[in-house]
Amino acid sequence: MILRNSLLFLLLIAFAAIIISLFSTNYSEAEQLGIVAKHYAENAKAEVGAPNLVSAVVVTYRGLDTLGEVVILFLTAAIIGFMLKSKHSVNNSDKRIKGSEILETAANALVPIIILFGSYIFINGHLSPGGGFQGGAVIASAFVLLVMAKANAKLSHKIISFTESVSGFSFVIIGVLGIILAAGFLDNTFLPLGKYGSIISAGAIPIIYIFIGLKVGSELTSIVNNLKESQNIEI
Amino acid sequence: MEALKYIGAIISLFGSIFLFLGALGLIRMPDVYNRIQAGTKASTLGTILTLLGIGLIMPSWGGKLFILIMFVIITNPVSSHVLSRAAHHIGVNMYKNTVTDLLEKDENNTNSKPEKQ
Amino acid sequence: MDSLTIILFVAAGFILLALLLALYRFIKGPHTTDRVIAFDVMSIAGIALIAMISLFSSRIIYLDVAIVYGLLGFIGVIIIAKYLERSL
Amino acid sequence: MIFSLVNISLIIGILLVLAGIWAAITQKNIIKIIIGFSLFDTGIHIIMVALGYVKNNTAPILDSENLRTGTADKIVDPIPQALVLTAIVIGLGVTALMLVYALKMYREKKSLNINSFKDLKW
Amino acid sequence: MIQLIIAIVLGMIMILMAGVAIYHKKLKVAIIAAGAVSLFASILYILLAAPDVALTEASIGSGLSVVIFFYVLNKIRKYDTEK
Amino acid sequence: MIIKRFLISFLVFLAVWLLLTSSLQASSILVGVVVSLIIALLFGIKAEVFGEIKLSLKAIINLIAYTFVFIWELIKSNIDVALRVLNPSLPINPGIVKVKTRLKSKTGRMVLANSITLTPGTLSIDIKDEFLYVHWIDVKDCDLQCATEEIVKKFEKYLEVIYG
Repeated sequence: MILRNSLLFLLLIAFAAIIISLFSTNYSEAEQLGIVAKHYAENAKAEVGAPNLVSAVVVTYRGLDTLGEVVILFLTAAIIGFMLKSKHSVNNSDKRIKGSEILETAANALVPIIILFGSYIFINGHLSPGGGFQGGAVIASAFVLLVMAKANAKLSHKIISFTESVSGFSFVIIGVLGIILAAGFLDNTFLPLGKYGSIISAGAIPIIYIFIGLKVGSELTSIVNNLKESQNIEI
Repeated sequence: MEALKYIGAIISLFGSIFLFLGALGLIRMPDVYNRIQAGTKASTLGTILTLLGIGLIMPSWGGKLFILIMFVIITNPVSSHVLSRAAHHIGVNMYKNTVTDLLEKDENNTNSKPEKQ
Repeated sequence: MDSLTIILFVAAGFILLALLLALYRFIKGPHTTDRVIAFDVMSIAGIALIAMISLFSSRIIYLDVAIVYGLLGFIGVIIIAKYLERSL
Repeated sequence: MIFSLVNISLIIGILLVLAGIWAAITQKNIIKIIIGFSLFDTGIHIIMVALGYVKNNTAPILDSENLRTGTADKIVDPIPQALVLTAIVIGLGVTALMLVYALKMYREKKSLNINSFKDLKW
Repeated sequence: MIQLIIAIVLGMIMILMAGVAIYHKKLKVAIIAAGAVSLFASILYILLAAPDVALTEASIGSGLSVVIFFYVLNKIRKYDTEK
Repeated sequence: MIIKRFLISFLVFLAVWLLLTSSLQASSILVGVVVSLIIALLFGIKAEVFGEIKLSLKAIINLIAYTFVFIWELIKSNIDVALRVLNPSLPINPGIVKVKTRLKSKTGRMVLANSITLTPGTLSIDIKDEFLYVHWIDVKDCDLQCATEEIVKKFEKYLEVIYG
């Protein structure tokens, strides 16, 4: 075992040495953009109308990737929910000590503000850093704070799955609207581009991001909720 | 205008010195409660002063910096309270010169303390 | 390289020193709670460091990351504390 | 050795990748292996973002007027950032899935040591 | 200039944290260290002018993944220390 | 009561939104109004925190005075910590003492506990009914009365007016 580990260690060290020497001698920082990036930088204003080029790439130029990613996340949440399903409902909360009152009050005040901040992130996704995924993650952490602070807080599975399915469905509908009314799937130009740099602009990007945000938020919340409510093996 | 920038830079410097002292207190203090005390207080004021100084250098950033300061003021004491409560609950050893521990005594009186970890 | 920049560089250097000292406590810390408080101080110092970086590159948009940072340091500490007192 | 931001980031990324591989190969505990995978993820993401960096340029978010003319000379490459953004979210899904599988495996054998799972070994 | 120093210090912290994450006996400490690696990676992303990625890494890599790790660890508490 | 909670939470959310966007374009404010309306309807009316502040002139004056007292105590506490840390002999004499508070409202108790954590040498560890357990870095006297006098009184007289 020790022999195997040390051989592996030597192998990894050799690998690291080769790659680091390659990088340090031959690789230097790029001085200018590549062809594709240059095209995006010069034409994104006319074609998409979003100041945040990363959002433009994520939502429209590479929109299908995003759709696939949302599908993967949905499948993950579904598999986790399926694997953690237990036949009889369990109550883990009887053995816990009473939660701190101060934390409960602070969570009371902070949860809506964090949700507001998450909405800010995904509504302003085309202007400032952020977008549906980050906003959804922030909203999910707000719900994590809620279920941690209040011992008897229960999130409704029905509301979570309803939000998830409605927003996912609307996301696809908007993509199909792009085929019908504009150039292709997830094309955002079927709505007017608006004034460059204001909040209601960039066509359908804010709407797509709102749906992605709600979908990702509800999926991550359902993952955490399933983990919380499943049966404890040993405590 | 220029003078305001220098004042802001000096305030930022003080803030970072307080952050540094908080981290030093983390090392020098003998037990976890004193470490939480030094860490929380110094890091809170240090961050606030740093952000305030940056706000003086860049006045148009005021809104976001104000939100950040309010957020730090609300969350930081709560997290240190929850952490110290957990530390006391699982019975982390206290400093050998600790004078009194009334919470321990009260909890033993009511017999509500579960087994230690 | 005027004196304003030098003062700000010194301030950033102090923040980095704070990070290193907290790292020492993280590695050494006898109990898990010591490590958690070191993690907390690191994330708070990270907020100040991000604000400094956004000042050096004069982009306001980086401050959004600092807000998320504050939020996550808070939630991380709370979940670890809840885990330690067996009430998760 | 040229010291620049990209080279330092690349070295950090490579070291993290190697640390992740090392953890995944040598550790016995399944949770540790999953931690190794997440370190591996982080390293790969750092490498990808660093390869898109352009010297002395700023983030590809055009929120001020002077960035909107001659944009191509002032910003870094947005494409690797978009790819990494999706990769991080998928990484979370993969991590959660691995953890739930680990939980299932623990329910079967009451053990997290990788050596006690020999069902498919011959 | 200062960016380079910050990057070097962050790199040192990240590598040391990765070492702690791999070799510490207590799983909870290993998980916190892995979360801290993500946390400092997001500062590195800001230095590399990628605030979108930094936001994602901060909110997902060091927020939710730590939460999920701890919820799972809560169910297998007996194996917190490695055996 | 629900109306008050709704209004206050709506105003707080709108203020947070305006500070976050830092723009005064009409469309941005409009979106902010819609978003804060939705969140206030969904979450704001359930949170008791937003309904407990009193809206009178006296309360506002006390709030301002409290802010100044709090900032002064914060600065004092930091200098205190700095002196203790830098002193080579580390002059600490810690202990957990018990203090009593008269505050009834939950928000007031939270603000009190947070203020105690940020003031010189004290850290609130637990709160049970009307007793606060405080870790004190330099214990002078273990008596309940004098500790209350020393730690709680300076904030309580303002918070009593603000939150009731």
